[in-house]
Amino acid sequence: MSELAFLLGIPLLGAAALAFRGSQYRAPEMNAILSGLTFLAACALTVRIISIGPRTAMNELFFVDAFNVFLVTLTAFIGFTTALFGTPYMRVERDRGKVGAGAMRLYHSMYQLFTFTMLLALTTNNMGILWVALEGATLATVLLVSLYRTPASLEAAWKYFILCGVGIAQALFGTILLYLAASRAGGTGGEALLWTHLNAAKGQLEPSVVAIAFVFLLVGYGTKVGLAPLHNWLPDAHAEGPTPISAVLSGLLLNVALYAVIRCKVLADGALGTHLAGNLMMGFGLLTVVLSAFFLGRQTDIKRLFAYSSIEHMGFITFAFGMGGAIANFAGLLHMTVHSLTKSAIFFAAGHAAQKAGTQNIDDIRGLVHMSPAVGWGLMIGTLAILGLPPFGVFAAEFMILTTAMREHAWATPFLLVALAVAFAAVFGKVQTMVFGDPSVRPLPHRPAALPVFVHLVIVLILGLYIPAHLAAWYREAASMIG
Amino acid sequence: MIVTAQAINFIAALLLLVAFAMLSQRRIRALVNLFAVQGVLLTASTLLTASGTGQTHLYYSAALTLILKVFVLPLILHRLVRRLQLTGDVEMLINTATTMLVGIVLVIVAFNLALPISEFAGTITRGTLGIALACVLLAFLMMITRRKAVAQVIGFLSMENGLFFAATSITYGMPMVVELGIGLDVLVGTFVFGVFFFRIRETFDSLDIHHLERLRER
Amino acid sequence: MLGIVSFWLALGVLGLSLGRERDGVRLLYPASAIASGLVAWIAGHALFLPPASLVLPLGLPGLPFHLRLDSLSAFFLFVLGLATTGVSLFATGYFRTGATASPGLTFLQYHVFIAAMALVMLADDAYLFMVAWETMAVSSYFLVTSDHRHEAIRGAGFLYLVVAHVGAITLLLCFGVLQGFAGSYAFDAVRGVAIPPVWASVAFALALAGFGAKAGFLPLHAWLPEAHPAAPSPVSALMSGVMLKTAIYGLLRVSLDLLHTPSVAWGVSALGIGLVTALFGVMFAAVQTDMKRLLAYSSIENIGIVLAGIGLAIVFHAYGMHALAALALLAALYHCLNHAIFKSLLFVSTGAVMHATAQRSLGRLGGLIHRMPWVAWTALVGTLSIAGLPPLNGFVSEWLLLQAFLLSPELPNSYLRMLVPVATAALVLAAAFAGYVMVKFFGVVFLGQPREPSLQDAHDADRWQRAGMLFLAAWCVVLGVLPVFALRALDTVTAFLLGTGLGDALSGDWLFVTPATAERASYSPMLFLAVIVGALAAVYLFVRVRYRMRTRRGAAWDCGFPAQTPRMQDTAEGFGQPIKQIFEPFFRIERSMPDPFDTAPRYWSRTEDRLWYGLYLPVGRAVRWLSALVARLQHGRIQWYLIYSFVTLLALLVLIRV
Amino acid sequence: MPILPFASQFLETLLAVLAAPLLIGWVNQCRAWLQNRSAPGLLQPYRVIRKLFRKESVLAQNASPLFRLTPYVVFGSMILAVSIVPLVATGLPLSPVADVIALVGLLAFARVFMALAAMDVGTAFGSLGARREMLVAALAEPALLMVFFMPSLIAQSTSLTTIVETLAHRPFALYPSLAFAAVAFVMVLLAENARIPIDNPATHLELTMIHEAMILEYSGRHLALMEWAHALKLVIYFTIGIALFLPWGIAEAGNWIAIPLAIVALAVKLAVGGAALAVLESVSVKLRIFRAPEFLATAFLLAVLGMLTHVLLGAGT
Repeated sequence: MSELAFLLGIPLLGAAALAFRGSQYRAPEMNAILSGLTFLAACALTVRIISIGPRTAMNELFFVDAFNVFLVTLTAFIGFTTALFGTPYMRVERDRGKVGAGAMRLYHSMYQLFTFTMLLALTTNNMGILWVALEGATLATVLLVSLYRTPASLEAAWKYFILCGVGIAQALFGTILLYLAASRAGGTGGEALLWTHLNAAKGQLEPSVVAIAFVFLLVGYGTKVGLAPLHNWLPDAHAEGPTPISAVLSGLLLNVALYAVIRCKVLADGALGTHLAGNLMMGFGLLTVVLSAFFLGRQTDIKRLFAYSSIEHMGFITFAFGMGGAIANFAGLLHMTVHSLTKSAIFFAAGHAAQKAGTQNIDDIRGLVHMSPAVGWGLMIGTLAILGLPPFGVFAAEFMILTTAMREHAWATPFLLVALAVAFAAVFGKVQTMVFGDPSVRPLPHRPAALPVFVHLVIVLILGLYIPAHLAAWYREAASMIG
Repeated sequence: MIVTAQAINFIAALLLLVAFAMLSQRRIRALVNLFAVQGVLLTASTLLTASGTGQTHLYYSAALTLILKVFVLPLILHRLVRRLQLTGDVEMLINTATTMLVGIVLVIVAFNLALPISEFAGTITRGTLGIALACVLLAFLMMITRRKAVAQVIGFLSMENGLFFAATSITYGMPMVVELGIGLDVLVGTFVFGVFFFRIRETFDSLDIHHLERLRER
Repeated sequence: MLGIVSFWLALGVLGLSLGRERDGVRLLYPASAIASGLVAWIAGHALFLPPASLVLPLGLPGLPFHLRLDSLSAFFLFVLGLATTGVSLFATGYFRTGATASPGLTFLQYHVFIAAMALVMLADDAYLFMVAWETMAVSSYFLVTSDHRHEAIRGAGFLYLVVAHVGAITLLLCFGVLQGFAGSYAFDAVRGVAIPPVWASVAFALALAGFGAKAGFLPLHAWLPEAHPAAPSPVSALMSGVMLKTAIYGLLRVSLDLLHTPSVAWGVSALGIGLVTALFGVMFAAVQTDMKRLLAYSSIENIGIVLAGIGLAIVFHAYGMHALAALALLAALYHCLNHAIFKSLLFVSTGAVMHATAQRSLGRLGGLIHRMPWVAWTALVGTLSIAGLPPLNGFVSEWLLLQAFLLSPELPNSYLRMLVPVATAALVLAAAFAGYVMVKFFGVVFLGQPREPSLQDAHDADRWQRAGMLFLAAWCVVLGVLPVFALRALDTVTAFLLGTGLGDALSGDWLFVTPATAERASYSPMLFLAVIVGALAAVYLFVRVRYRMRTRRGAAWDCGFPAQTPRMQDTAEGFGQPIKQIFEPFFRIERSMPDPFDTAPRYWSRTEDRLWYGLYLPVGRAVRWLSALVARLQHGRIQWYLIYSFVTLLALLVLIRV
Repeated sequence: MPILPFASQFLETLLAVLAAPLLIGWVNQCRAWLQNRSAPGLLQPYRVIRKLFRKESVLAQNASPLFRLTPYVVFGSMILAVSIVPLVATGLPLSPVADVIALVGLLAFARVFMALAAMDVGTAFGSLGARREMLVAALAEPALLMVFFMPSLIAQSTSLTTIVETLAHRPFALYPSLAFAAVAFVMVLLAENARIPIDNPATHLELTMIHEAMILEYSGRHLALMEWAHALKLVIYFTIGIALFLPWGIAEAGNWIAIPLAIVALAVKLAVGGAALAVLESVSVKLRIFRAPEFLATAFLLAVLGMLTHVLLGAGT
């Protein structure tokens, strides 16, 4: 499948190219164009997969089905829009002397590399490579988090690195155990770690081993998903890095890590035949949602605030997949989509807001609507959307998740609802003061990129009111795969 | 066959010993050396397993280990230590005795965790899984107890070693492509660490990570 | 119907596209007023038609949007249409000079708001209902904060949206309970199943709380007196006049349509809450010094009365006394309609006053009847109606409700029978105090001498504003004088909800309202008005003919007291002071008294709501305390973070071993 | 359409309107006797009213049309009220127009207009009077309604005709609840008609007056109408009381022979009632304005108690 080659090749080569030319004035556009091409490749791949169904490629090294192809498209799309947003954003940063030429090179090439690792993690068929790719994603972003070289950013990057490194190491142990189970179940050598084979043979895998393996994998990848109490790196990393990176971290990395967890869950369910994996995920999800909701109230940094909100939503989605079943999985996938879109849109708006105010401190950002209505309304509407107010897609997803929970795990719903209410009060109170009131912000040298923000929000709005039939079918297929 | 198994078990025991040594070791240079020793032991055990079982790809991974974990990484670390003049002790958060006690507890936990798995595994080296797991946990503990960035990194790397050892011991190593990938990641990771040391150093003029406790909820 | 909703939305977008230049946008309001009139017209007809439903290919997969137009929703749509017609007409004149935000944006929000309210009433499945419900909340929030440079207004908007959201979450839970038995979110499915009493009661309690948060039942009322005054007056009018009714609509929909197995306990609780709310509202209205806050509190009172009526209806219904249930429900519904109209009228008149004087505080108004007669006389009509005086519409609904109460001794349960006198007493007390409040409102704003020199050059409302106010005032009179026709229409709703309406009791002479029989009670506002007017005219003519009407203008007598100044008039505080004194324990009063030797004595007193300090602030504190607790987890030490992960791992491993 | 009922309705109303000042005169007469001074004579109120009608009326500078309209509105609604109450005969054409609740509403209607007119001129005393009047009313009105509800519970109806016929033309029965009602009613009557102990009709003592403070700005014909309406109000309250508590002698609907008798009965009752009022006023003292709420609250509670007893003792059947 040539699309796959393009999909993975473009960002890889782009990374190499930008590593040399990345400091030129036109580099941001180049970056955006590359991402755009990647997105086109992703679309082509999607079309192909929808037409011909799940496929493996390059002697089973890659495997694409409805589940990951939809994440591939989403990833490529957000990668593209984020690059668009990054164009004016990084220019401003550069004009303000916050980053130098080297940093720009690093930023652009790492951006492409990060995209590459994401796509690799999504498309690979080998659980080992999946691990490698996720570790690679950490490595690609860790230097970007500390791009500004401020003490805070260094600290954030360090924590990000160590915690995710340790987590991922546990995941590796899990992978090894998985390999053990698989090889005992008759898989020979290299093929034993191939998802397709594992999935085929999941019935014969030794339950006790798989159980332990799943624990390691869950804790490992869960660290990257940001499940409490393994989430501690996340707010720091999101808050201190440049905003485009925060956007892709929140919008993509978490999704991909969750994708890994879900793949593992499928195997675990198959092997154990119990609901253990699901229960663990539900437990993590619930704890995450409740804790993060209470964290939200104390934030003073705009990006940190939304980082916590990402944690909360990841908890929600994890809970949904933990419950399992057609509707819950459907809702989980939908929630992944809308959360990525909305949250990245919010980060775009928040990034420009912070640039305008010259600070990320919430108390110093005031009256955005007066200075630039686009950013102000973008932030406001995005916030309302992410807080789960209709008619946005997030509400649709949360509606389905909550109602499924009411039907199947009624005990959990009060916690979720209280958390939702607390989160709403916390986030909205802060955003309102930033958007409204007397302006304290100054105009930017470059026009803010309002387009990506509103494109995302419009998509989310549409998804809240109407889910196109083929998209729904697509989700359903993926949901049925997750089981 | 039996001989190799015994030899491997012996090496495994040595590994555990080294792990404890690292846990208690206060001097950075010595820590790096111990890490190198760990690498040597790993290589040896991998070679033994390879010869004992005829798993040819294990030779490659043994070579990989030798290059990466015995020469490259220790060299990088040594150069870093020299460049950053990281002499002197690494003070710990908890005193050595306590750390040791906790370590022993961890070993016990690791063993009875590994028991069912190693029963299930069919390899000749399965008995060593417990030790591998113990190494991982001990490295984890080391990362927790140390306050110098370098020490944490070494802990991280030795955790990698433990994992590697586990892989060889229960499944005769991972598929080659995965091994390569892991190796690459570890290598890059170390470089990145290096970069970090310099940045941290130039920002805080010390590698003591208690400088890195600013970002918190108030 | 749907067409008009979409027309509104389209209109809103058009308005936004017209954007800044005001006049372009302004001329769109009459168009939307016409649309509202159409809504009222269609809904008025739909009252008598069988339910019509429609499924749109939108919404969630497996749960498309269901719409349904039955007589209940038709009635509330009628209310919506009627009120919005007048208010939109008024808005044409108001937003020309009033709006602070971009008029296009306001226009859009205004119409999204209206359309959302219409959709709430049309929705026939939980998802669409929630979508419309929250859209309504959000759009009204934006309208409330359209003048968001004031800290206070932002705070009000925030409080409003938070309470609304909490209410919405409660509603979600309620619908969750319902569908737990029906298996589907479509209301039709819920209607179909019989829900076990316990869960039905749970659902009802949740609905009461959820809708109460929107309607302002105690103790969920705190946002109302903050948010309503903050909004531009036409919006306050819609919020008070219509939005609160959507909550009533929802309550009726859930309790009598979906749950169709009401129990006495529901009715009693609703009755109790309603009466307490009514008394609370009127008491606080009496001590307000801001005219819009005063009206907001009076809205709380009226909603309380409506709820009491619904409660009584449920009690009767549960005992199978259908005629009485119908009577009580009829009274409640009619009061909804009336309140929608006269409260809109009063709010828009305050809007006109604020336009002319830029004053909201009662302490700075007065004597406006000379400067703005149109506003004053139309407002007088509204004042008399809301004070529940015959022959206007407010009286009719209260009369019906009292009739229902007087018939309640036929209740089988003796405890309830003993409850009834007390309830009646509370109701009449609330009604009487409403009179007090309204005299204060009208007297202080429009009568007496202007308290500020600036009021001398206040200008009267313009054409459009007059048109809107006249429209509403006219409806006050029509609904007051010819109630029988309205009641016959409403009877279809009661028939729909309870199975039996009043039927033949209303089919008698159109002159007389006879809820049961002519012997029992009858009231003929038409003749009532006729006789008063006739007597009035007769006396006037007699005096005119018999004695030459010699009249002289002179200084006010006032017991020969010299040197009259406007500051000697009773202030709003003064007018409310007796109430403060009588009901002191209910208020939280802060006073600062000047000491006797003070050369420039100053006196101020602030009256606040005990519930705010007793309920809302503690909740906030509890949340803050919890989050402080949680925040300890994130203390910045990487070692600790590692320990978390370590412990989690071990714990899980142990967990799966056992 | 039978002319007789309408004729009798008209005559009855006219009679009441014309006789109203007489009652005031009679009460003052009695008071004078009790204070053993010589009274100005029964017809004094008529003379006053005639004098006032003759005089020109002085309007304050900023009196609005509302101010001039009010006397007519008040007088008109009093006429309606008096024609609703069955004085001598029940079942008259206008009686179904309004039941007791509407009657209370009607009185409230008049009162609100008076209060507004009092505030209109914008003098210190005017608004003071309006405030006090509304306060008194806000407490007295519920009490009055509750008083009405007891007979209407007994009669299962709120229409005065039905009540009177039930109470009067039925084998005599003692209703304990009516005792409460009667007491409460008397208290309300005192309050509503600006009588001691709530108000003192005889003085213009600034700080205590309520009703007088409201009509302070009126003069000439307007004042005349106000005074007359006030007298009518007293008549109305008396006749209501009579209809509720001593309805015997009121002619049944269509029983024209009984009417002359009924008129005599009414005259007697009014005379006795007026005397009783005078006695009451003479023996009791004026309350401070902030005692008034307590006084009325007592009346209100009595009425509620009455209703409770009615319910408890099983609807005195």
